[in-house]
Amino acid sequence: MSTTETPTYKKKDFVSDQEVRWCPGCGDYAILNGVQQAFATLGVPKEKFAVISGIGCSSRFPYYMDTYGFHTIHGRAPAIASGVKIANPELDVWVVTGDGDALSIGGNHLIHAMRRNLNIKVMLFNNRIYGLTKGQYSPTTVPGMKTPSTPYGSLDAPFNPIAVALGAGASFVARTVDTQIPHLKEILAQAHAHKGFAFIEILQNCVIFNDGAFEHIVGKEVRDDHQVNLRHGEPMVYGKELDKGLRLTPNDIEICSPAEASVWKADGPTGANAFRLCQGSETAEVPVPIGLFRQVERPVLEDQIHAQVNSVTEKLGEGTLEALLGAGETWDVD
Amino acid sequence: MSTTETPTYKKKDFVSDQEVRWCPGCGDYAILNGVQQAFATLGVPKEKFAVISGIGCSSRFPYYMDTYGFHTIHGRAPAIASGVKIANPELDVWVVTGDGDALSIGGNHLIHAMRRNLNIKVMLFNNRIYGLTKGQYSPTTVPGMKTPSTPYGSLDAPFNPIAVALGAGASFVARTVDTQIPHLKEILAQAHAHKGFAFIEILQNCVIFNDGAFEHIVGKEVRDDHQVNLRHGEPMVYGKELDKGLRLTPNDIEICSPAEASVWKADGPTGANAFRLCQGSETAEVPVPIGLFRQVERPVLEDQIHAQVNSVTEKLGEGTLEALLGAGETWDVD
Amino acid sequence: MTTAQPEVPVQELDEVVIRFAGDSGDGMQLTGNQFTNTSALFGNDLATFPDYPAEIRAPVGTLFGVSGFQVRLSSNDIHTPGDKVDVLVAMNPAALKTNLSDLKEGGMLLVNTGNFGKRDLEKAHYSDNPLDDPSLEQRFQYVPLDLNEATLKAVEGSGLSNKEALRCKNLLALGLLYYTYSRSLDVTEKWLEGKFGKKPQILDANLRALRAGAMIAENSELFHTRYSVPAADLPKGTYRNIKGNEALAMGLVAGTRKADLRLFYGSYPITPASDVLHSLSRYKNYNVYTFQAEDEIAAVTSAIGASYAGALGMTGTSGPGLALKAEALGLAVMIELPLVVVNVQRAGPSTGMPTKTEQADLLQAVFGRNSEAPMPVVAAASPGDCFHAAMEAVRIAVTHMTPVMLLSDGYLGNGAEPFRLPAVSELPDIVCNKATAADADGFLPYSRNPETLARPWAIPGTPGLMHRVGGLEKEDLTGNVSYDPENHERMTLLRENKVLKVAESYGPTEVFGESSGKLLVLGWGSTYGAIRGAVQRAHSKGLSVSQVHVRNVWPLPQDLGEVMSRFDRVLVPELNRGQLCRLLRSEYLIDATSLPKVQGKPFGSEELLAHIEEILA
Amino acid sequence: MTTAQPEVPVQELDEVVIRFAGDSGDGMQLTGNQFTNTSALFGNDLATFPDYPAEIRAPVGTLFGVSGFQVRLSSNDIHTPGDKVDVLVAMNPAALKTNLSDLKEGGMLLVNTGNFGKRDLEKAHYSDNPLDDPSLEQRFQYVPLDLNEATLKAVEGSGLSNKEALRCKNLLALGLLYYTYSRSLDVTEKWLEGKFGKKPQILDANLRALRAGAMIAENSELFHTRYSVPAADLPKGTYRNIKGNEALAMGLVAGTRKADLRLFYGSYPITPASDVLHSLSRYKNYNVYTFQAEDEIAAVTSAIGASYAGALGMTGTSGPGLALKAEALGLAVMIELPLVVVNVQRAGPSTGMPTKTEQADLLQAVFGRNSEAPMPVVAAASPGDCFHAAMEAVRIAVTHMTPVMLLSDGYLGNGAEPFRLPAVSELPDIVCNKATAADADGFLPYSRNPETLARPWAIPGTPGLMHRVGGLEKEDLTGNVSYDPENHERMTLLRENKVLKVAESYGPTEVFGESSGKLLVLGWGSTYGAIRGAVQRAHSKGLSVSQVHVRNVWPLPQDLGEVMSRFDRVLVPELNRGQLCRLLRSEYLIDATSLPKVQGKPFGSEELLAHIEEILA
Ligand SMILES: Cc1ncc(C[n+]2csc(CCOP(=O)(O)OP(=O)(O)O)c2C)c(N)n1
Ligand SMILES: Cc1ncc(C[n+]2csc(CCOP(=O)(O)OP(=O)(O)O)c2C)c(N)n1
Ligand code: SF4
Ligand code: SF4
Ligand SMILES: [Mg+2]
Ligand SMILES: [Mg+2]
Repeated sequence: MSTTETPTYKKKDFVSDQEVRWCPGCGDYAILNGVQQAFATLGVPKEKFAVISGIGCSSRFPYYMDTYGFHTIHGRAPAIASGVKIANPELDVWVVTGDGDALSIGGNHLIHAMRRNLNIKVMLFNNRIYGLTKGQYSPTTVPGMKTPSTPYGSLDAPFNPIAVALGAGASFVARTVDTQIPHLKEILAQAHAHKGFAFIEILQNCVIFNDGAFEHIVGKEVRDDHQVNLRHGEPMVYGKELDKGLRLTPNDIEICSPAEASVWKADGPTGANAFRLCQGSETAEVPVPIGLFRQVERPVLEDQIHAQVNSVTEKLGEGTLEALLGAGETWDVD
Repeated sequence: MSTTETPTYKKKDFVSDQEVRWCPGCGDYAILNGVQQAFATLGVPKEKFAVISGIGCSSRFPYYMDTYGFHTIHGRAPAIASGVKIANPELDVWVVTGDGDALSIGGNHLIHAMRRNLNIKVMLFNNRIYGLTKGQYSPTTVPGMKTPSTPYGSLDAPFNPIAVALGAGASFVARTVDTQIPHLKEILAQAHAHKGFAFIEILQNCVIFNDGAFEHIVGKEVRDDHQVNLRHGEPMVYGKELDKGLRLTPNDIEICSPAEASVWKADGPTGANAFRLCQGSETAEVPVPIGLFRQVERPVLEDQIHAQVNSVTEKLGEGTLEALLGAGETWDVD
Repeated sequence: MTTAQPEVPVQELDEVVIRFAGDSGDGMQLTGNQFTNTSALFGNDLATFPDYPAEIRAPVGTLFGVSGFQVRLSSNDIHTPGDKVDVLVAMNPAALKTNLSDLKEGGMLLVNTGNFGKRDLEKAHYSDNPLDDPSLEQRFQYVPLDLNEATLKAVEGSGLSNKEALRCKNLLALGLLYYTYSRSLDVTEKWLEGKFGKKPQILDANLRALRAGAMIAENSELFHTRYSVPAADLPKGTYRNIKGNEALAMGLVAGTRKADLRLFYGSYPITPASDVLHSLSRYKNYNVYTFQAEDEIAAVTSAIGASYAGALGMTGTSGPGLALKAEALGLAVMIELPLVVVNVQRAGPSTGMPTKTEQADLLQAVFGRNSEAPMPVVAAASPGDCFHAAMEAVRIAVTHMTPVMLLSDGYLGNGAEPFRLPAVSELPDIVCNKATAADADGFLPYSRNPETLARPWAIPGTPGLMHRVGGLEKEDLTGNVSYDPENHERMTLLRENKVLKVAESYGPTEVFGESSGKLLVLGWGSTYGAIRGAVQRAHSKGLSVSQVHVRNVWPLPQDLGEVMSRFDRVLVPELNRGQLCRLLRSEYLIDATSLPKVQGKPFGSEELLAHIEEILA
Repeated sequence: MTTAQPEVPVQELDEVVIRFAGDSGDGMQLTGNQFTNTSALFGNDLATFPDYPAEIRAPVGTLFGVSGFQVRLSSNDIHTPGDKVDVLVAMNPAALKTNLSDLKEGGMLLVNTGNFGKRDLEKAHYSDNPLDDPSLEQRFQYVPLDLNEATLKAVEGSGLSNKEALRCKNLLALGLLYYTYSRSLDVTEKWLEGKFGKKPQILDANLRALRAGAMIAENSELFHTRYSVPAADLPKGTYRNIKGNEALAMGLVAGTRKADLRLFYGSYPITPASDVLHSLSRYKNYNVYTFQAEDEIAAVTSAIGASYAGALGMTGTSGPGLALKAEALGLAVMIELPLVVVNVQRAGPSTGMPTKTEQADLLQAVFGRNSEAPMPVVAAASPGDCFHAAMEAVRIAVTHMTPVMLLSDGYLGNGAEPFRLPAVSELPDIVCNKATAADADGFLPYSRNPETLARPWAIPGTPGLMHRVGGLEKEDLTGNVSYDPENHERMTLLRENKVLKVAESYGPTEVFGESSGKLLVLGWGSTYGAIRGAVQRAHSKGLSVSQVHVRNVWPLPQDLGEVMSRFDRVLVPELNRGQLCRLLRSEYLIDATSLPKVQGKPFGSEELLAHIEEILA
């Protein structure tokens, strides 16, 4: 297929020949399905996708995608992806990572990629546990949990991944859910359309070590009342009957009628409202937001890098071996 | 001196016998002076101080303090301090670090120490440059700066250290200035009194590689109008005549009269207002806040760890070698 | 319930090797562990080899999802779980396919025919049903049995769903084997009661399945013989069946208690080292503090911080994690504080084969740091020996004020053996080199104990000893920063000699077999058992072979060169490409022969014996 | 202005070694560099050794704040900056104190007496004024001069403040030496004009000081002789004075251009490697992309990502940073992509002495990764050779699809020498092993080029070649994940053999001197010049000594064993505790003698000669 035509794909075009090796019932299956569906609609020739992961159950993801894939080492996927994107900005670079991979060992690379605003998309499968190493607590585990490394209950306070991303200056911050495929696809499409770094937290169920960790948010019974979907420019309403709303005050969030609900703005100078929303209210039992927390445009690093290289090259002329060897103060001996 | 008496110290009691090796005029001298003064007033026996640093100009700090000191490796001081504090909670643990040490190579350890809320105090000397390695740009350098590694101008967007700290959930976040010693001492005393992790950004002038980086904020001429000192429970007023105020709205910050100024609250459930303030307004030319951005009480990790150990020990009895060797299912061969 | 009277003849065996193989969800590790514990309490010597997939729960029935547990029980002193197996329990086609080649001709093959449906066969990539192969009957003592049906029948009326009921089929298989090998059901019954005490329905079903297995074996005509493996003649003492990782954790705790220190273990989970963290985190009442760090660098540096603050800092990981700790270990060398660094090796390079074993981090342990940063290295030889090796590491770290590397591997860490528990009085004394306020006058943080060259441990909080340490070169005695050329050379030599002096504290090298002869088989680490087995067999064939097994791999024992010189040849089997052999060659200029193996699995004794015979032929 | 006619006699010298020493703020590096450039353009062979404190600007006058620059100019072919110095310029008491012992008896001692006040003496920990010592006059050609006053006078009326004016005193000293060594001021005058063109006041002051220096020398009675060092008889060609780090960067660019690739350099600043990043970041018009990463791990992994994406990924650091990269290098070994890893070594362990040189990362380079992760290692021998070594590293990486370690050190990186620029036609061709869409049919990402065992480079974006790579063990040919034991052994051997095969691409080992004899001095890296100098002197004394200098330190050259066997003894001088010697001993079982030095500074030729003579005595 030539790269100028817009390719038309089906989901199955993104299914690789490798046997999928997650536990039966793992939330990763649903995400894989959603991503394969989403990729088929993005209009990108499939050889342009580079799917890059770290280590963890979630990080086996690239094997199952019929694209270029790189299952790297623990925590380093954002740094590797940065090199990929700078070296070859033509590629559509997606990072798959877990709460341990991204926020424990890989936290620094993640926040630096965020501040640099490279045009890469990071999907963090947050199951609040280390799956692959058999169930130790992670930096997103709810305190008190008994795990193999915390037989008397874990004590560390967890990160709020959305707050971390906002603090690091990510230009696109969103949250979605493994089993809510239409929502997931919508968010992926938005992330893809965003020019710059996109951070997507995906709540993911680990059936083996942390089953039902998000049931109170995503369970079929409760989710209408316990979730609010943030859409830029739309009022924050929720509930099965869309009968409730959220209102922002200078110091807090309040539950109100749909009519009084604040219109959600994902842009704005500071992301302070997203910062408030992602942490909830102390005074009211507000629902957990999913959807788009933040989206702002700011310069994309690899664009700037290439522009600088181009402008220097224009100014100095393309470097040749002759010029390289002849530069500086030289003298002849004969 | 017995550790039960409250010791009375002078600044000179904290001056070590090592020659100070910073460039003449470096902001680090003023900070050293301020810290030595502050330590003399904290009522802590001097052998209880452990001053721990990474690598950088700033990180030579421990050599000049007549306390226990540990000049470790690049970026790892918060992790080393965590081990110190858990192993020996009696110690008064202070970390000295730079913008490169803390936010570049050491970013991950810093944010994890913040979320864990160990009772350690981190002073980040932010000179927006790598001093020790001769002037490369750092993660806080203003874009466009020409440095040895960016001869055509740096491109990376910088971190806002206060925003990073808030995103990571630090329970105490403050900013002070190398040359404003009374303010610095006030902040250090507050940090010391705080039960938990304290993050203090200190704006520091590097005369050699980034001279005057903060002149527009801290310069004698301008500082009254370009700084606002955040004090919990006090209105946000500033100006030489204290004739201006800041007011928080649901989406922004406005300049107002002192009477209309919002009363600053450093606590509250989310830190969203601190998050807004540390980034400023897009619509108004607001001053740069120094002082206390955030202070909340939450459980201190080493307290919890020791409490858990104590409770398990109480329940199971103190482990002896006999018990250790006799545990599990055993059988005798004779 | 006690087992019924035998009606079939009982044949006494010296030993038997049994492998349970099935799907990851089939509970094979549990089954194997139960058989092991029962046999241990019965008095056999034994060794185990669990082998499970990297996936947590691979999809049911796949080839990569097969989980195996091998146990060898013996009435002799044994050291490895055995090469080929006498009994194979195959719970599904995938297990059959991946394990059948290891079954001895004439061995017993117990197959759960209930799982050989079309889908099952497909998942194992079988086009035809392998059970249709008539040669099975001829080659093996073939016992096909529908364990699914038998289990459902046994559990009938328990109120469990079919799915739940089928989960008990491993206990049925276990019951079958208990009967066949003349074992009592007691141990497992007690264990089930402990585990499912609060879920009576499940307890009942499991007990029924277990007993049904024994009944079927007794009543059916499937088994023609019963066997018994008499108790082994083990040295007197109290024993416990223990995995290497557990023994290692116990050794670390014991050593730290002997030194009267607080234990701090900073670690980041990684297969196969995580269990050390898990074990230690249960020892909270032993003055043990565990810290799950954000990564391996924080793990080791927090441990360094803990040692700085007066605890005994420790950290543990596997190969890739060790690589990440390299820079910080240089700091530990420079500041000369005690530190124990556990490396439970696995197959590499890079992520490699995380659940497979290898011994290929030796040179990383000895040389894998910038500049001259010497560090003693101790290696455990067997699961039980992990205890003693850990104590040795603690002893060296504390006595000599130095970081110490403690090498184990996946095979040792997960394998188990009966471990004779030492009496408290047998444990070595460990004395710290702490400075106190009384030393304040003219205190020199880099002065040295003349015997060990250890510097004093001056712990923050001690009045009068305030000083500064760090990663810059230190001035001799004062510890101040120094760029002086001669001082740098002197300090480099001091650090080197301090580590070399550790060798003065070893006992003489023990030779198994004659103290001189044609061939010395020299090993280190987890190859101990396989080599011992091979050398024993070689002895029984009258071959002139001896064994030396090096516990302290760095610095090497002072008498090692002399010991090697008494043999015509030295053979060095290693689960790597010849790393100890390289050290021996460079240290002693001896033409040692490397016998490398890098298959992610241990040597077998037969395999080594063949090499020995070849060399001596 | 041209220098005035000599009235004092001019004496011709073969060579001279000059050291400028002063406070960090005194501009000694600049002064030394100017003297070097002038002499280079004049046609001398030369070598330099800058030596500056770790502090950016240490407080004025302190001992640790002394900055030195040594240059040796010669009319012969020379290789080191010399051991002892003929001329010492001491700008203050601290410089005198720390450098006087290196001045030859009878050498010239130029002292700035204007800086010998009470405070200055105190800061240098002098209780009495050392200039009062009458033996100075006897032992040296002693030239005391108040350069401060002379400078103020020379610059008088320029409108500069005293403080600003005094900054020119280094140029006055330079002018003095230019006159004394019969050098023209032209080069420095031109350079000043370029530098201060936009600040005429400062330019004027500097020019005045420079010229005043020459005048003073001419007119005063301080100097009794002038000297000249005639041009050297260097091989024909175009030359450039170049520092090792610059040459290395240039070599990386040249190699990448020859391979027609994009260059990506991911790095984190660290002394003494930062200059490579700085140099490369100026080559933006050469398809060069530099990325200052957040740490060394991001530096190497971003470079791996770049290679994955089809650029030539490179990373550079010094020892402690290399330690941090170890885990990622294992990944690079596993995925078999080209990568160049620069290590400009410094004195360790840990932070060590960052501004001092050492060669102690060799074993880290060869073995410092988990498991069996072999990687070729190339070492540069001189500042100019950094160019060729860098091209060699690129050649191996690209041709053999492997990470390559390129070793330099602080001495090479900061030192300079005249470098004969190769013609473009002399540069080796470098051919990539790229796969294209045409290879899509049955594409096997882990198939191999039979000659090199390199796998194809299938770059994302290429239609039809979609595949997955990673750090888990790969199945032969397909690159799929595999836990198969035989496959693991096969792949381990393939990786090992691929690296060993690199040795087939080397030329024969060159021996300097007779091809057999009593003693072979075998070195690697930056000891080249010192060894060459020592061997040359030994030859002139008629000793049977030859030199081999190993460029490809891993895998070692195939003929090296044979070459060594032609000598009675092999001596291996190294700036470490015997690391190459250890490799030679283990590879060849040869009783090579180690000559270790760990003082953070290079060998001197005299020092080596003494050892050679001792051995041959
Ligand atoms: C350097 C290194 N340290 C540790 C590990 C072990 N390890 C593998 S995955 C993992 C954590 C996985 O957790 P997460 O990222 O949440 O992924 P999940 O399995 O839950 O999807 C760890 C600790 C490793 N592979 N490499
Ligand atoms: C592992 C490692 N990488 C790099 C370095 C080199 N290095 C030393 S300090 C430093 C940055 C210093 O910047 P900062 O923390 O801002 O401190 P400052 O000197 O500005 O006070 C770097 C890159 C090192 N010492 N160790
Ligand atoms: S362990 Fe958890 S996260 Fe991993 S595959 Fe299984 S269910 Fe999924
Ligand atoms: S380089 Fe800058 S930060 Fe470092 S000591 Fe000098 S002035 Fe201070
Ligand atoms: Mg997870
Ligand atoms: Mg800085």
